[in-house]
Parts: sequence; structure tokens; C-alpha cells
Amino acid sequence: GDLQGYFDAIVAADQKVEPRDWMPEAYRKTLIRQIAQHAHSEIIGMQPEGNWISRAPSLKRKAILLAKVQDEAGHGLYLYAAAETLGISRQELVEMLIEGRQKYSSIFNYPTLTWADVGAIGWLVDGAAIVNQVPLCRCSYGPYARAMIRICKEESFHQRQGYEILHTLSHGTPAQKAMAQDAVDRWWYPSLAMFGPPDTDSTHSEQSMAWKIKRFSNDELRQRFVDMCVQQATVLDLRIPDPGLRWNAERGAHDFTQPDYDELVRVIKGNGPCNRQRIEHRRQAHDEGAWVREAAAAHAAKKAVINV
Amino acid sequence: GDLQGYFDAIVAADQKVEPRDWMPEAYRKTLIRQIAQHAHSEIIGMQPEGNWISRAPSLKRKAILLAKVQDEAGHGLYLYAAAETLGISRQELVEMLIEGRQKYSSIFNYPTLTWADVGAIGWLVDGAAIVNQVPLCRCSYGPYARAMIRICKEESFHQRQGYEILHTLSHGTPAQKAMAQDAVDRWWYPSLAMFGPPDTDSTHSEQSMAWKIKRFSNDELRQRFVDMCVQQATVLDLRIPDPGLRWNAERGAHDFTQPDYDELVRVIKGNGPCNRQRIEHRRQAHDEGAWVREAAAAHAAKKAVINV
Amino acid sequence: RMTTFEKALGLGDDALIAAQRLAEWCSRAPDMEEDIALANIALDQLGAARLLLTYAGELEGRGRGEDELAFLRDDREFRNVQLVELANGDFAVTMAKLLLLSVYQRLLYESLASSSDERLAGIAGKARKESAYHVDHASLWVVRLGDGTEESRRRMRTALDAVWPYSHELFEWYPELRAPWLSVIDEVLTEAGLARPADGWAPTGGRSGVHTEALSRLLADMQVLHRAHPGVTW
Amino acid sequence: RMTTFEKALGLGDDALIAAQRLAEWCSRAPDMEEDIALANIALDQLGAARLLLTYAGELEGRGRGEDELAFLRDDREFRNVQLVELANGDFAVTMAKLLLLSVYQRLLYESLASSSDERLAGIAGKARKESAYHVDHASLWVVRLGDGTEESRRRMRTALDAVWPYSHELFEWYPELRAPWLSVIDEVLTEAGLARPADGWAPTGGRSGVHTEALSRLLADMQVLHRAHPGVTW
Repeated sequence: GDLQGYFDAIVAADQKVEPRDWMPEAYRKTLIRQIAQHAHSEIIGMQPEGNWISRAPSLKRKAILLAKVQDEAGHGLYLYAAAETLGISRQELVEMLIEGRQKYSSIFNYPTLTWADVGAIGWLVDGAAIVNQVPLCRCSYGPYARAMIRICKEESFHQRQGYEILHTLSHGTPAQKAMAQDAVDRWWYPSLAMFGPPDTDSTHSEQSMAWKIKRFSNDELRQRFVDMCVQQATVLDLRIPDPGLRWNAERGAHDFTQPDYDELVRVIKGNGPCNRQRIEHRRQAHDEGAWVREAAAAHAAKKAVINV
Repeated sequence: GDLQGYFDAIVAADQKVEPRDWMPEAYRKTLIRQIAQHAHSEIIGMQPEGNWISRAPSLKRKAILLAKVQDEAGHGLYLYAAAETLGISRQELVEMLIEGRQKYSSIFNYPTLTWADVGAIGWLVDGAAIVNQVPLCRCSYGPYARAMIRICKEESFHQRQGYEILHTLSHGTPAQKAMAQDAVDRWWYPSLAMFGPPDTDSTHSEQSMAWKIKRFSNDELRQRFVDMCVQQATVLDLRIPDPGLRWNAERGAHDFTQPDYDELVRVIKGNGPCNRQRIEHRRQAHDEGAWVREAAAAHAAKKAVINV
Repeated sequence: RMTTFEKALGLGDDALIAAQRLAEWCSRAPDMEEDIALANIALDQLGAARLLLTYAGELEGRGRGEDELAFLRDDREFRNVQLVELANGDFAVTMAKLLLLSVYQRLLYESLASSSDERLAGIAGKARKESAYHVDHASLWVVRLGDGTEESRRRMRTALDAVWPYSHELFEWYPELRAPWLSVIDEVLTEAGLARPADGWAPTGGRSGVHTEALSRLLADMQVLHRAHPGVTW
Repeated sequence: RMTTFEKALGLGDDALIAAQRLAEWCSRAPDMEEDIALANIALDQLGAARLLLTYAGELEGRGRGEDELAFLRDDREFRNVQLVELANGDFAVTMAKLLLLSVYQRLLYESLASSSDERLAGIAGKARKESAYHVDHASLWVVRLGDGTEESRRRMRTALDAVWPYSHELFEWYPELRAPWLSVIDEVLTEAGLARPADGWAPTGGRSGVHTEALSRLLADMQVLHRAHPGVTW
């Protein structure tokens, strides 16, 4: 049809699809799923790092960490707003998260055991997020692309902060250095798994590429991330816990050991170390805030009547 | 009447009034009030020391403290049982406590700020309790007197443990010694106030003496306590925070500064540092346990039906 | 009257402990916008605390910086008012505490902004603007909750009654601020349809290091990591 | 298979952390009798922990006693199963945890009581009798709650589902105990009218020092005072 043709032309021309534009239902659904999952990840992602705000070892680090976690809430807000342009409400999305009907990034189902984990999340998890997200700044859907531009700018700031935490630890006392290495050991493979299953197993990917939602395959992005980390790990003086890691001159890239995709599937299905805890935390905050939200609505309604 | 005469004779002969015996209504009421207040004090008294169980600085001290707080629950149980012989149920008493209609010892409305407070409570508060309670072992009401015998035995054990904590601290590092002195500084006057208002202002006392519920006046007991502490403080190498404290050879006792009885009245009336917190803690535990008690009752009822 | 060192330390401790409590809401607020707002206020308090404690350390002249003062003192050495260390309770308690505190802080920082001590005046000049936002935010919620549903009204009233006694301690150092403070508070309570609680019990001790049992637990958590690695860089 | 040192350390940590959690109930139990009972069980666990950790320290031969092991290790060095570090939750969760743990401990101590290591056999011989009481107590409550009111039944079922996955870790070191353990548990659940939760997710890591986020917070509280005064006598 005409509408489909117009949509295809916009995508082909690398222009942006906007909320007012006609779009295929599958495109809309794919975007809602992806943006919601992304928004949920920001909101759930507040928990593992939030776990260390009260214990941050200096006031400066406390301030930086609190601001970072606050930024994540902000990202969640932009992204829910982007999803809302596709005709779904934030409330519906939040309920789907709490009821487990929509996913969030599996990485946040691992516990933060030490302060160094805050550094490792910044360096590795935010690093992987950036590699994933930079191409999304050119995504065909306008509101999502614009949200990503803003988010990527902040994420790279966060990544540098995490890198600095690890750098300080790895150049500190032996206990600090051991803490940093331990964190990298635990977060390395889960970070690799953030890029999703290998291309051979990846569903959704081909259509998303055609729609220019996705620009690179999971494996391409994973490789880019590994190559980036190897170089930074040297400066950090921390070891990437992969005995199979080596430069492959022929490919012009590093060979590396793949993460355990069976574990990834288990975590996605709900059986990571913290899945239950993360959802329960969110559900509890949501439930305990219900009377406050109701009060705000009741007050607003009264004011509206008075102002009529 | 005959009954009154029989009662008077028992009391005069220093024999025990037992639950089956007739007794004046005022005697019964006085005893209920006093025993209940005593029981409540044991139960509320679990909180200030319980505050340090999780943080006790050695496993041995943790075990001793936990056992002590457990003993207090046990004392509460004996005392509620003694009160029940006077025709009132534990449930009624617990409700009167939670609703603020019956009192407990004001001393437990002060906070435990450091580990040394656990020592000071043992030494001073349990010490004062013993001075108060030893005469109660000869109280005219049998069940109360027998409960007190058992309690006093354990209390003197507790007092020695508190004394040992302070002794260890005062012979430890300067920081430990300062902690011990600070605790004694804060607990001294509230402990003196445990004996109640001065005899000139004391209500109830005269009748209680006549009934042989009480054997010594508030001021007599307070003096006994001061004299006991002065000697022990020397061994502890801790200073009693009273510039007016000195031996009076004529009286054969120490002169000392009276506690601030206005403060005592304020605390009794509900305005001590922790009154609200202590009652709220108890109320919350009681409320949160309601479903458990109901379940136990429901299960027992079902079992009873089956066994019929 | 207290020295500038004591003043900077006490007000710095107020801000630090308030920040610590507010940050506990992170990822737990009633909605996302409020999560961001509470983090903002916590960050403001933390920022003021850092400036005040740094200055206190300099005045003391014993080489203690903001981190030594924040992480290496016991509760008996903290000089904050008890109001800020009280548990967060529900959202109504948190808003009641924030209202009482931030109106006081705004008046206090306004007055200190014209202090002859230029350093203190500078810190106060920056903090007063932030406090004005805190007052607005807390007032908004006290009015919303007071005027919202039956439940929110009950909770707001209970919260106000519970924290009111702790407001007296705010004026031990600055008695002259109580009258203007009361007039701002009264205005907010009137709009919220809430009665001002009666004065009576006035707990005290924070300014001389006698706190509630809550503070040592807060510090155990706050200081655990810093203390586990003495003298290192973070 | 693990060394006797690792065994004593792991079982000692199980008992210590269980004691710490149980003691949190002190002054908070549903009634006074239960307050006393929970303190009793906590004291038994603490007693076993002290013997086991003391023995572990001797086997290690680096001069660490029970207090050095309890108070000067980080959570990454603790070897307890995750089951014991989980938050207490409501009374049903606590009883579910206690049932799963104490049945295991009873079987374990029974088996260790005939160990060729006489010291361990002695400790286990004492602890098995205490465990038998813990099993009785937990069973009694699981049955009462499972058979009590609609609410208690709902809570008991939810609690059991929540903690069941953590039971798998108990058998990482002693797989042969799972069959007899299941048969005791099944008997209790049958009497309580509760279905045994399905096996599935089996969290792991405690025995190698990878814990839940709860443990480091528990230790921050437990160790704060001891760590604040290094090397002193208490």
C-alpha cells in the first residue's frame, strides 16, 4: 500500500519515522518491546549500584554514585516517554515489568558483592551498553534515536567513572587490587552475554536490521566490545579472566572465549542469582508508593475542580 | 470481718498470702499494679540491651548477652504468671502496657549508645534492681515472693556480667576506658532515680509497708545502693559522676547528690528519650505476631476437635 | 555561643546525615519523578555537607578532611540534630522531616549568607538557593498528602505528630529563627488542612553527641568500607 | 572433597550466621515463649559455631581464634550456605529456613558424630542433640502454620516456595544426605498439608564465598564494634 511504501522510503532514506507516521504493526510492537526492555533495564539497574550508595567509601564517590543512579532513573523516564509515543502507557509497562511479562537486561540479576563491583559495572556493563547503544542513536524511530543520543552521552561519562574507580583500586593496596580483579572476574562473562545469543541463534535480528532498528549483529558488537576492553584492561593493570584471549592478526581482532549461553538462557528465564530479589524490590516500592500516588491524584482532582 | 482478720494475721506472722486466700481488694490491686509493672519492665528491658546483641564485640559476649536478654523474657513470664494468680490475664496486661495504661521502669527509656552501656546497665541498673528486689523475696504474697527468689538469683549473675564488661573496658585501651566512664556518667543518675521519688513525696509506700509488700523506703534502698556502688567503683577504677559524693562518718553512709526528680516525673509521664520508641517496638512485635498466635490457636482448636 | 568550628561541624553533620537518609529512598520512591527529586535533594545536602565539613576540618587544624570527619568519628562525636537521624519511616514521615528541616536550613543559610565569616557566607549563599527548592518540594507533598485521600491525611498527621518534638532541637543554637520558621510552617500546614502539633516533649542531645539508637546503626553502614581499609585512596 | 579445615569453617559459618539471624528476633517474636525459644536456638547455633570456628582456627594454624574468624573476615571469605544469610522475613520464612537447615544439621551432625576426627565427632555429638530440638520446634510451627488459618497457610506456602531453592546448596558437600533429608521434610510437609515445592532453580556460591547482597550488610553490623577497636580485649 501507499502507507507501507512511504514507511519503507523513509527507512531506506535513513530518515526518521515519527509518532504521527503510519508504521507496520510489527515494527511498532518490536519497538515497544525493545524500548520497554531498555527502560526496565535502567530502572532495575538502579538496584545493584544503589546497594553501595550508603556505603560508598568517600563522600566524593558517594555523590558521584548517587548522581549516576539518579541518571539511570532519568534514562528510564526518557525511554518510557519514547515508548509512550507508540501508544502504550508507562503504567502498563511498569505492570508488565513487575508481573514478569517483559524483560530487562539479565546483567542486573547478578549481585554487587563489593565496592569494586560498582567500578566493574561502570567499566564493563556501561561499556557494553554504549557499544550496544551508539548505533541506536541512528535508529529509524525518531523518539528512540533522540533519547539514545542523550543517554549515550551520560553513559560514557558513567563508564569513565567506573574505569576511574577500578583504576584507583588497582593502583591502591594489594587488598584493593584484589577486590578490583575479583570484580572483573565475576562481571566479565555476564558483560559479554549482554550482547545476546550468538548470531546463529538470534531471533528478531534480521527483521530489526531491515527496519534499521538494529545496525550490527550481536557478534559484531561483542567483538567490538572485547577489542575495546583488552586495550583498557592493560592500562587498568587488570587481567581479563579468559585464558583463550589473544590477538588474531589475520582477523585484526581478538579471539576470545564465548560466555556460557546456557547460563544466559537460565538467567533470562528467571533463574539468575537476583531475579526474584530485583523484581520483588521493584514490586514492593511500587506497592508501598500506591497510597502516595493516589493522594497526589486525589489532590490534583480537587484542585482541578476548584480551578474550573 | 473474719476474713480480714485472718489476712491480717498471716501478714503479721510473716507468712505468705496465697492465691486461694481471701485478700483485701486494695491489696490485690496494689499487687497487680506492682507485679505487672515489674513484668513489663522485664519485657521492655529487653530492648535497650537487645540493641547490642547483633554488634557484641566477641562471640563469648554475644552469647552471654543473648542469654541475659532471654532471661529477662523468662522473668517477664514468671511475673505475668504471678500476676495471673490475682485474677487478671497476661493478654489484658500486655494490652495495658501497649496502650500506656500501665507503666514500666523509667530506666529503660534511656538509649544504649555504646557497648559500655550494656556493662553499665548490668552493673548499675541490675544492681539497683537487686537492691529493690531482694526485700521482695520476703513479700507477703507467696507467688510474687517465690518468683522474686528465682529472679534475684539470675539478676545477681547479670550484675556480675555487667561489672565484668566495665572492668574489662576500664582496664583496656584509653578509648575503651573513656567508653566505660561515659556510660557510667549517663546511667548513674537514672539508676538512682529507679528507687522512685524521695520518701517525702512517695505515694503508696506506707500502705505497702503495712502489707509487707514493701519492706524499706525508697530513700533507704537508694542509700544502700549508693554505698554499694562507691566501693565497687573503686575496684572498677571508674568515677561516679557526683561531685557531692563523700563518706559521712556520722551517718555511716555516703552523702550524695539526689537525681533530678523533675526529670524522673517527665520520663514517667512519657517524655523520656525512648518512651515512644520502646512502646512502638512492643506494639509492632505484638501486632506482627497476631497472625501467628491466631494460627496456633486455630490449629490447637482443630486438634482438640479431632481428639474429642 | 559556639565557635565557628562547632557551627560548621554541626550544620555539616545535619546535612550529611540528612543526605544519607534521603539516599536510602533511591530506587524505592513512590514514582520515578520522586526518585529523581529525592536524589537531587540528597545530593544538595551531601554537597553542603562536604563544604561545611571541609571547612570545619580546616578550622580545627588537625588535618582532618571531609572524609576523616565523615567516616572516622563515632556517633558520640557527631553533632547533628536528632531529627535527621530518625528512620525514614513512610513517605509522609520523610516529607514531614524534610519540611521541618529545610525551612530551618533556608532561614539559617539566609542568615549565614551575610555572616562576617566569608567562607561560611559563601557556603550558605549557595546552599540557601537549594534549600528554597527543598522547602518547595516538601511543602508541595505535605499539602498533597494532607489534602489527598483519607489515608494520606491520616499518615501525614501521624508523621507530623511523630517528628514535631524533634524540631525543637533545631533552635537550640538559633532561637531567633523559631518565630519565622513557625510562620512558614503554619502557612504550609494551613494549606494542607493540618493542625500544628502541640509543643511539649522536646528531645535534645544531638548537639552534644547524645543521639538516638538509630545513629550508630546508620554510621555502621555508612562507615564500614572506609574503615575496613585505613588510610587508602578511593 | 574438602579438608577438615574447610569443613569446620563452612559448618561453623552456617551456624554463626544462622545464630545472628535468629537473634534478630529477640524482643520481636510473636509471643514471649517463642522469644525464649528462638533465643535458645540462636544460643545453640552460636555455641556450635564457636566450637567449630575455634577448631577451624587450630587446623589452619595461623593463630586465628573464633573471634578473628568471626569478626575479621569479609563476606567473600565466609563459607556459609546462602540459606542462612537470607533476611528473616516474616515468622513463616524464619520457620521455613529453620526447618530446612535444622533437619540438614541433625543428619550432618549425626553422621559426623562417628567421624574418625575425634574433635569433630565430639562437637557433632553435642550439636546433634540440640539440632533434634530445633527440628522439633520448626516442625511444630510449620505444621501449625500450614494447618492454622487461611492467612498462615498462605504465608507458610509462600515462605516455603521462597526458601526452597536455597536448600540445594546444603547438599553440595553432602549429597548423600539429601534423600534422608527429603524424607523427613516430606513427613513434616504432609502433616502440615503443604506440597513440597518443585525443584528447579538452585542458587549456589556460598561455599566458595559468593553470597547474596544480604551477607555484607549483616557483617557490617556484626563486625562494626570489634573492627573499630583492633586487637583489644572485650
